[in-house]
Amino acid sequence: MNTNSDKVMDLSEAVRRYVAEGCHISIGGFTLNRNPMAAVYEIIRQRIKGLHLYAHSNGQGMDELVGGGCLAKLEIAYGGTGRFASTCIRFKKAVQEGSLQVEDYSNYQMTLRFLAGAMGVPFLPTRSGLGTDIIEKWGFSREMRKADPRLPDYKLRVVENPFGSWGDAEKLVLVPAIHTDVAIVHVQKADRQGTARIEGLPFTDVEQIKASKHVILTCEELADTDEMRQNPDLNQIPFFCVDAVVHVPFGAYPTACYRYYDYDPAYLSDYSKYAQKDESFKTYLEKFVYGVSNHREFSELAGKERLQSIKADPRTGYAVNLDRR
Amino acid sequence: MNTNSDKVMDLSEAVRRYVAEGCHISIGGFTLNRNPMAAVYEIIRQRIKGLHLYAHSNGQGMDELVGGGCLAKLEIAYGGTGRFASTCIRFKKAVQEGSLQVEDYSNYQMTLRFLAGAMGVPFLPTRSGLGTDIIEKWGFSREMRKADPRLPDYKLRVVENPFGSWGDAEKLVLVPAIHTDVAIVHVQKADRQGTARIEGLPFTDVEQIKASKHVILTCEELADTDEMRQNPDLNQIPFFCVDAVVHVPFGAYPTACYRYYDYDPAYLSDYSKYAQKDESFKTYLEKFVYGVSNHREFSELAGKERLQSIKADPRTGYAVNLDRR
Amino acid sequence: MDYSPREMMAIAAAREIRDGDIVFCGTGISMLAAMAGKHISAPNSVIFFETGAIDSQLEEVPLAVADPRVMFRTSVNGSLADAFATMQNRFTGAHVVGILGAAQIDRYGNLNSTVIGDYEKPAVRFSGSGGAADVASFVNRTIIFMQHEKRKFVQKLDYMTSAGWLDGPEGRKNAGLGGGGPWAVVTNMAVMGFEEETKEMYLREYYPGVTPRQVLDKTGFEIDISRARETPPPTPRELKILREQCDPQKLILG
Amino acid sequence: MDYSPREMMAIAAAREIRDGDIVFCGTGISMLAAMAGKHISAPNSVIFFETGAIDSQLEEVPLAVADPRVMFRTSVNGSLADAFATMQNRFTGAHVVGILGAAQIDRYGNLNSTVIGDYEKPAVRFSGSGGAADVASFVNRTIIFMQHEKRKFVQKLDYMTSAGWLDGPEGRKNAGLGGGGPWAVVTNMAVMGFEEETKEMYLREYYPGVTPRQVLDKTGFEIDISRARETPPPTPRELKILREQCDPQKLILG
Repeated sequence: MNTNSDKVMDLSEAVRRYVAEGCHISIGGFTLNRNPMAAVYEIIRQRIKGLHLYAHSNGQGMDELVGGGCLAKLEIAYGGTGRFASTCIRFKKAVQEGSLQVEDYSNYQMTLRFLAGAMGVPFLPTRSGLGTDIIEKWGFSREMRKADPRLPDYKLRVVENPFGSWGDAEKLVLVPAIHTDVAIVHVQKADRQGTARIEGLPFTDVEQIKASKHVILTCEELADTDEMRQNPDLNQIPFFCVDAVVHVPFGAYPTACYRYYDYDPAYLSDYSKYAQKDESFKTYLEKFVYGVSNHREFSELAGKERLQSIKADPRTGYAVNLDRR
Repeated sequence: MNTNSDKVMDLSEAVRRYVAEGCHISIGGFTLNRNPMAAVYEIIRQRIKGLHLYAHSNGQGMDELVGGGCLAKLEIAYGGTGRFASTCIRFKKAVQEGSLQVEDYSNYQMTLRFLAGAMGVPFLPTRSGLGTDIIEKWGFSREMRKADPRLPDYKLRVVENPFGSWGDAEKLVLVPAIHTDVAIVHVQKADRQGTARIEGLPFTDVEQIKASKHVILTCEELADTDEMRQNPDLNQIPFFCVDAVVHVPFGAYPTACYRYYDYDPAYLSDYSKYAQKDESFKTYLEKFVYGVSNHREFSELAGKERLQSIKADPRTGYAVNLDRR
Repeated sequence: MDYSPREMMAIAAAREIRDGDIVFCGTGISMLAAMAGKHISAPNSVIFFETGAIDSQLEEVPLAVADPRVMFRTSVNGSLADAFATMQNRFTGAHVVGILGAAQIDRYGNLNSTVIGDYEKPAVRFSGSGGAADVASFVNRTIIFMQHEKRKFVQKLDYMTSAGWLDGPEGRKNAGLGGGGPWAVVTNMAVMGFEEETKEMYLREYYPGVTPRQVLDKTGFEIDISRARETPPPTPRELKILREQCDPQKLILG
Repeated sequence: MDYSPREMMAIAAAREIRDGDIVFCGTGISMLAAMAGKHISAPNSVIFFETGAIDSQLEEVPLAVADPRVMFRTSVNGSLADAFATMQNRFTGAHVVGILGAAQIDRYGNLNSTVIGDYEKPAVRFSGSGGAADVASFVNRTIIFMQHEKRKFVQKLDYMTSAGWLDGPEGRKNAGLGGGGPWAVVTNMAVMGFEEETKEMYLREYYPGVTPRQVLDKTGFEIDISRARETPPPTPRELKILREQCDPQKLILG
């Protein structure tokens, strides 16, 4: 929260300023779309550890943070990247090895948890999950929750409907609000002050932003305030929610950015192979993350031809007839 | 809820089909902006009585429904029309005379009640109103609530936070969901199937639509589906929520419709004068509502010159330098 | 330089707005105060409406919070749900200052904008809360506009629409509300503050030409006038901005 | 006409979609089934994704529910909050049919997509619920895709991610869930339904070339096969639409 008029800075500074060891964070996007990959790689490059990540279905970004050793705790609904990894591979490995503490929710529960944080209420109700192990089994124990003031005492609570059977519901699940230290979201357009526009589906990014103390936006285009305000109906993010605006073309690559570029099927397939073994994943990190100093260098590794092949068609917003096998 | 592909009908048919005596309804807009006035006048003209209206701050439309004798019950946060009537006049009179049963909430409480209906949960929590008479004093008694299955048993409930002090809140107010029989909203653009676009502020119209069993949309322009789908980011209303699409240019007149026309200060001032006395209000209804057979005839009463004077300037979306004294 | 009491009120309230505040505006004079505050001394303050308009670029004064003029060149055109969440939200809400008006106020800054008389059979019905009860519940500071009359500054409200400090220093905490509350009451005669310890209203400033005694006479309960000082009159710059940039059509200033 | 088991599965599921249904789609074959359903026999069905895309005009098959292909020419590009509310909503939710997949299923159609083994120390970790637990809680009918293997059709789930009929006819009501639940299980061998009275899975159809006995052998619990009939094979029209309009690149059909 900040009403300054110029928040533009470079990515390494933004990450250094707002992401510290042990921070509670969230990243925008969904599976293979509009993940703030430039920021994810910068976090790995800065070797920030012990993060607590909140996610609904942020596949690629989440898995790279797990693989990069940045996460200690993860609250999540879905760890997958569509057809490229029905379960994210480094995530799967880390959970099976016990090197990552996980708490499971559903997508709507996570969405409501961010929304509760955005709305400034301690919880929101839903009927989702009644009767299931999402309610019965807790990844973070009661003791662990009691000991950590940054965690709610309960994973969730089932209550009777205080309005009787009003709304045809006898019972409700209450899910606790999330308040993060920093939310990192990649958008198509932002101005220097932080007014921002997501094109296509916003997923839960707006709620994530509003549930966070600090916000880093990376953007494909740094737009004029005048241009952004010609049609405010297209903007979702009020500037005062934003702390840092970073101009990073291809900032979501190798995930997609609607109307700019598609996901890179070749990169995501290669990633799935590298991720299979610890040794090969080390090679991957050395080459694609530690081996470059910023996202421009990273995207140059892919080469112009590949970046050209995923360029969005202006009519559809994605790369028509892209080879996705 | 209806997935048909052509829902266009005329206004008198839409009102006859979906608004019956005793229905629970809501209307879109806010004070002097984008009230579905054509539909309001049609309801008065069809002499539909005993309606139960839910409103946050729908000034002009609400007051005309009260004046037209259509309402038995009203749940509301604010009955005013800005500078033209700091308290709506027919509303004020009806409450003081005891001819209208009123339940008071705040704007956010009413917003959350519509949102709860839209979300399919029986209630939503807020901290708004703690310690005030909005909580203590009930317009609809417990007995009345018990006797009517369409009303929740409680106006609202104050509960302890089941997550302790999580979210810095010890207590919460729970407000009950609204489910209406029909919501009537005026939009700038809709296609024949019901996909619709509100330009400028949407107020709580989207939530009102989703909290309702049936939905009547009136629109300034009946747009091509193709055009509406060129940029779905600008649409807020999924077609399957909509039952009737009615093409009514000037459908919000004398209230404003952003980018189309401003409110008519002369009409609203005159209305405030007519509304002062029962006798003069009868004259008003005879002339402006019963005396015309549809909204086109009604807007013709104002004359071309007046309608021209409120035409929105393309740069600002309102009538620049309009005489508003 | 001549000025009206309404101009003095708008400027007195504008002076309470700090740079970086997010200003929740109602209709009428509160809108003018917010515009004046931004133009005079708080350029980074943000004008924001419960209807969902954020950082409206007001080229003409709106006559209601839903006036299409509030939708022009905003940062975001949100919904009511968005607007109120901005205030209830712990990060943004702390920066919001709300400007409210009412029919009655008591010594703790609690407000009535609903009824005079019995709630069930009211002698006079007003508009009701609108967003006032919400703002009063959520935000860190509220500035309240009142006409200074004995029947409006009352011992006991006929109906409490919006929470001030409730019954004193522990009132809000006991009710479950956040830390903020009424900050200033700006009238046609004076500006009142609230005692740090007791949360009771006291006279902070009286306008030029008004005496503390006159304020006391128009107030329906005892207030401490011992620390009152005279309000500096509007400066020529303040008046010029108010008249020329905020309300050139004199729609609110009359 | 030759066809693969995957094609049969997609078409068997497509046949369960009714005109006017709002179809909640996951990734992969469920997306194909929804596309095929719409093109074959349910033109007024609506394809809709948990990511918020409503009535996507799919010119290419998406490889994930967040694939930019789902955003093309929709009615509305909403948020996750909007999408799930559409399912929980009493008016719209009643028209939603959800298509789900899982790692394990039990006789009541309860699903596991979280872990094999102990939750605290899992032998195998899967993706987790995603929107599956939500859909299963809210909507009126779910269609479940499974590979027909004994280790997947189990007596007892290792973890119950998504509620089916829970422990029988009163299960959902006792838990506080709505009336709907699992409607059909579509596998590479057969289509199972759920008994009206007991809510236990039974064999409704077996594909051409498969015997009820073979289905039983691949199912880890007893199921009634007495009412089973053979599934009509895909018609040339069904196959043509599936192959040419839904997945010409064979991204899902392989």
